Amino acid sequence: MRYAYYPGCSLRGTGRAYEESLVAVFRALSVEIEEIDDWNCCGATTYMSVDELTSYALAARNLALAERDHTDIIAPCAACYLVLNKTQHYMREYPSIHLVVTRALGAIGLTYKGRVKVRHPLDILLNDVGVEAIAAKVKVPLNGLKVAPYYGCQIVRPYATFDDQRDPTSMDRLLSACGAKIVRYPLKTRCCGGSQKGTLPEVGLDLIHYLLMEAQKNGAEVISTVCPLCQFNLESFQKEAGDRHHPTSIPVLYFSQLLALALGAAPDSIGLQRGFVPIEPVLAGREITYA
Amino acid sequence: MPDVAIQSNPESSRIGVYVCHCGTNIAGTVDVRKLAAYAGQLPNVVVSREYKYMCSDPGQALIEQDIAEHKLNRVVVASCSPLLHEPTFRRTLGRAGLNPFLLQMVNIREHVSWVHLDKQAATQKTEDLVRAAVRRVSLHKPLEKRRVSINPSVLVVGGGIAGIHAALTLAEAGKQVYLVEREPTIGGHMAMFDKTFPTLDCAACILTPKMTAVGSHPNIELWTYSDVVKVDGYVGNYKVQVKHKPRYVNEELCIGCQECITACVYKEGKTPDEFNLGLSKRKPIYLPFPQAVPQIVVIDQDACIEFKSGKCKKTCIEACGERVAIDFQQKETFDEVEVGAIILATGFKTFSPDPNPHYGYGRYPNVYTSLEVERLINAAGPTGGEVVLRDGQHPKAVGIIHCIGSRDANTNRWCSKVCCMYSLKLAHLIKEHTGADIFNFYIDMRTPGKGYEEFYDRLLDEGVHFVRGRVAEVSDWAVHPSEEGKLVIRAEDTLAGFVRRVPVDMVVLAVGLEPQADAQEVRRLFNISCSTEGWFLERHPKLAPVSTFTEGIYIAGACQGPKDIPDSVAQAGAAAAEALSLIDAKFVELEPYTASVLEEECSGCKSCVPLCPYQAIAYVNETQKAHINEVLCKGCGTCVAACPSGSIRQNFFEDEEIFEEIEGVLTYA
Amino acid sequence: MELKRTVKFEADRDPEFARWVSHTVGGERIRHCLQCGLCSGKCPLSLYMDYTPRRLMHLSREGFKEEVLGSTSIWLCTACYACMVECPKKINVTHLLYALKERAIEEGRYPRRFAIPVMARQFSRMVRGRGRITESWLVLQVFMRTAIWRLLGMSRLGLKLLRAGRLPLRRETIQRQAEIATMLDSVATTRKELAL
Amino acid sequence: MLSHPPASAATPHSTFEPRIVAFFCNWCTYLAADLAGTSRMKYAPNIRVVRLMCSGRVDPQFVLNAFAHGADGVFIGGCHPGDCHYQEGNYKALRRYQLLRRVLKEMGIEEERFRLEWISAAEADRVRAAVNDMVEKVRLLGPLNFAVSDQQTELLGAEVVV
Repeated sequence: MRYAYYPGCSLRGTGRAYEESLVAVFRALSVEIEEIDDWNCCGATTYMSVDELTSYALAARNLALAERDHTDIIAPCAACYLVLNKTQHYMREYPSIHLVVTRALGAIGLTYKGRVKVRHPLDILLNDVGVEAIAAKVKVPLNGLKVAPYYGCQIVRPYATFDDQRDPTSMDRLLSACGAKIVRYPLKTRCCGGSQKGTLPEVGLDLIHYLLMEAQKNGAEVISTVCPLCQFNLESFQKEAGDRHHPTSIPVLYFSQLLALALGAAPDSIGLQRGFVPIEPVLAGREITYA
Repeated sequence: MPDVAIQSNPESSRIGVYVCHCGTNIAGTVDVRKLAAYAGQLPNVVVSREYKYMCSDPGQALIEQDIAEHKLNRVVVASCSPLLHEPTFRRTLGRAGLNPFLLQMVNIREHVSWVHLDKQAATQKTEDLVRAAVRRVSLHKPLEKRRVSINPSVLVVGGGIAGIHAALTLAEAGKQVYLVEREPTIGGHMAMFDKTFPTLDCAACILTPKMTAVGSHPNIELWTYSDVVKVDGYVGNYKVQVKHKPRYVNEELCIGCQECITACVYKEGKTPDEFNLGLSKRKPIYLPFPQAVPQIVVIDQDACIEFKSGKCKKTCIEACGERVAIDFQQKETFDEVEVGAIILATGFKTFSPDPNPHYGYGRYPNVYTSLEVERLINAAGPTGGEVVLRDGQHPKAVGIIHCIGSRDANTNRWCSKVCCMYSLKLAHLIKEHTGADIFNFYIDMRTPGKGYEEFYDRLLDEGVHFVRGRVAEVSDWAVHPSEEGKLVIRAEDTLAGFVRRVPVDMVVLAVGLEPQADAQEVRRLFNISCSTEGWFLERHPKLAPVSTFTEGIYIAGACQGPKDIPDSVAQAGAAAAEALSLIDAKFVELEPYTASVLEEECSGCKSCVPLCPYQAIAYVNETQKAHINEVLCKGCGTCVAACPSGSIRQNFFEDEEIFEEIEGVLTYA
Repeated sequence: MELKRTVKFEADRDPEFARWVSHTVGGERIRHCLQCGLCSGKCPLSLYMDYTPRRLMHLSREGFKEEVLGSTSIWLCTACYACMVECPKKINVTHLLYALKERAIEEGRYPRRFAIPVMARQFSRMVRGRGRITESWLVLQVFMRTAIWRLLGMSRLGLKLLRAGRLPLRRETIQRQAEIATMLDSVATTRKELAL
Repeated sequence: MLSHPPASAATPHSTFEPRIVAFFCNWCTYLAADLAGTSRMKYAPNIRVVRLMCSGRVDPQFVLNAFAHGADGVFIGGCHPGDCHYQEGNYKALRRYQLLRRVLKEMGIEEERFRLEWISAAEADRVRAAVNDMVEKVRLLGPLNFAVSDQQTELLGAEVVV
């Protein structure tokens, strides 16, 4: 199993822990990843509102670079996953977009034939590695740690094919295999507000609060996310949202951090120390000892 | 109406070409004058005309007059699809003393003017098609239709209200009717309803007398718990095989006393009751509902201990005593009947709301389908007509969500037609039973029908809430203290222009209507078509709404599309009338498109024999040639195409005729 | 109480805008809209919008350009796609909102110092220049251009992030920077050629 | 600003108008073509339909004859497998189609010029789509210019007997 790895900008910044823990998980499960040579920003959804055509060309440069090695792309960031997939879809659906992108790539000596699959780590772990293989490698079971699985928007909508759009369960299955207890979380695909916390703070805080409150009400000790922006929003503004509504204190981890922990990684190596809501009390309470 | 060409011709064919404008339907896209002029100079064409409506009386008279005047012996009509007016113009030829098969139709409406925009290209196409028809028609030979007698009995499939009504209508007219129903009782969906809209008369009160009449009518052979398994033959002479599933109770001996049910070793029912949609339990031996017709119990093989272990005390047999109606050894049996016509009234199924988030069916116990609520309201239902939630509480607020599985590209695109009205009915009945606040969430209120809008008006007056908006979500996620412990319906109130959250105790999903799960198998069995959605396809949506493309097979009720009770009954009556008009004609004419063997050329290779699905081809030992039985031949032409020596021919589709047509469309004049 | 005239004249409509909407990427099926409001019900942000997504759909197809491009709704969309995947007419609502945002920016139709378009522009500039985004710099630039006072409020979070190693200040850059500019030029040329 | 022109505008325009002969069965595809008409769907005017009772009636010689007389493409439309009005005529058509396709290939006739589609009475849109698709494909191939005598087509047709 070998894949082209597309970290995206956030995993080099606020989402560092996501990258650190993913690398640990892949290493433990012998999944080979190789960073795409000289990848560029996917354009994200923000770019699209300024100049949609250009954003497809930017995204396609990454696809073309990966296609040279004939490998599927792993895109952990939800926004990157969506934009890269959307570019694929639009190139297929709209001849005019296909033409613009092909020419732009041609100008820098690249071609793209549409052979690359853009995949999310959840998809790789579930379908290529398999739940049983992961369960077999668990060294530190999560001992019934109560987790609210939060998928957010752009992993499941609109292009994901590896999970149910309305009721995704891939993360539930992976974490259950590591001994976690998945709590009911009806808001699992509801939006966290995305970048609105930065641009319209009041609106963002409301959305964040709903998500935190519901997790707490359902007895979650930890929220598990798959997106750097969700993680950042739910964690960094927890206090602010609590001041405004009702206080909560729930650590927000990447699903890969929980997986890495179960697979025996050292907490410092997977960015647990980078969180703002202390995780230790929860882990200690569950008698999860680090390997 | 200028005469375009009158010329004499040396050949024996004297052809008249008639181009129809069909108002502007054809003339709007095709240059009909140019076409007629073009046809006029084709070889053997004696007269060529264009006219506003060729199928009208004056149009037909024109053809008749020309046939007499110009001694025409062939006619080409360029108009609409032959499936629409070929019979009309054949009759025209017949009246003028020409054999009707000396006609060739050219479809320049459905296949040209309605589907093309470029006038020049469309006209060019019609010229090609007319040229081909002129060449083809020269080779046409006079043919005679075959007359066969008609069996006067009728098969009705499906014992819902449509099937019941059709069967009774035919039986009253003195015809022998076989009514086949797969469930142990007739009655269908209507038997499950409490009241019917908009008059609110009790469904059972109006249905059960008809059910009883079916059960006791001397002209109706009622076969419940039975399936049609094979259909052979053709219009007027269908052979139908019916399988009777074993109900393990002798239908002749059972008197419906139900003592066996009381005596069953199961003190309480354990199996979900189908009739009550699982809202109550029944025993392994049961009567579907008190007014079932026939009044004969049935044993559920999957639930009965005797079938599972063979070690039951068989208290049922004891209770039945000397009537000995219970028979664990019963096997399936078959009946074969001959009928002249068949009416399909196989009904619909309700949309099953999938259990994931959206509306919470299957996840939240107090989310019901509309059909379940019909049973809850029904006095003979699982709660004796008391509208209570699963925990026994009475709801104080109820949300009825319209268009579940209707008007939605993610499920079914069509409007199910009946849901608005039955939702109004349920709103009225729930309010009457509980006094609860009722919220209807709808997209558009559709109440076309006699007395329907008035009923809507009455509901508005009764204080039922109407929120225009498709519901986004039903959840137990509480944001406001008033929502705690409730089901919250979230929808945009599109008339107010903002999103509302409405907490309720009970949610009713107004599920839409779908084709039966096995509609495709049924249509194959009877050799009819389905629309893309899976509803049985009528011959013409307006002019032949209960006929199918297979002669002698009619459709009635919701198997043809969503329909309420009045429409289903009306259709059933229409289907019965169509069937009557067919069988009372005593005989039917069949198209003469049969195949035959040119014995002098047949090499006797037998390769055609296994090709015929109707066993119409036999190898005759004496002559060492193949022979086709024209009575059995249905005229598909497969053997004609397959004969290595070219010694099989087909009436009206002779090789030469088709070659002329092919070359005709391709050869630019 | 202030009274406002709400009647609309045909002259208020822009049929050209309506035509553009139904031909733009995402707007293909907009004429099929049932006005059922499922999009609004699904939208987590509709409760803050002046026009709910459903109303935007109708205003767009009717060509009420002023109302659409002047609406706060198009800026509130977080692209969560909840509306789009459930639309009973399969209208690509989210995609269409992108097109509307793009049009509004192009026509300069947004409030001064409004953070969302500013952020979008800064973002695209950074990608053009360096090929990647450095979050610290992006945030800095956005606040400089919109609400500089809020930088103060954010400084505590910034410090926390810095301390956790989550806000590197080194600016990320790709190696073959020139390629980005070449691609952008090519897109611009093709766009002109095809009149897209 | 991004809007997209219709796909056809992007394809190079050609003055060549292919001539396509179609054999439609009376019960499914012919009805579907009628429905396309009553639904006012629009498709390319390059097709000339010959009505037969069943796709099983399509003699290989009909196809060869059409090519020999200047058709640039031949289209056979029948009922879906299992739906044949005559139970299994369409299966016969399929077998013949497969054999004939090979013969045609050997003769240098491109695969896109000979097409078999199952189109039920309800699938008007498939008629529209399939006709348009075939016309575009054949247009790209250019004229066929396949000249053989009637006698030759008869001999070739005899190779494909099922």
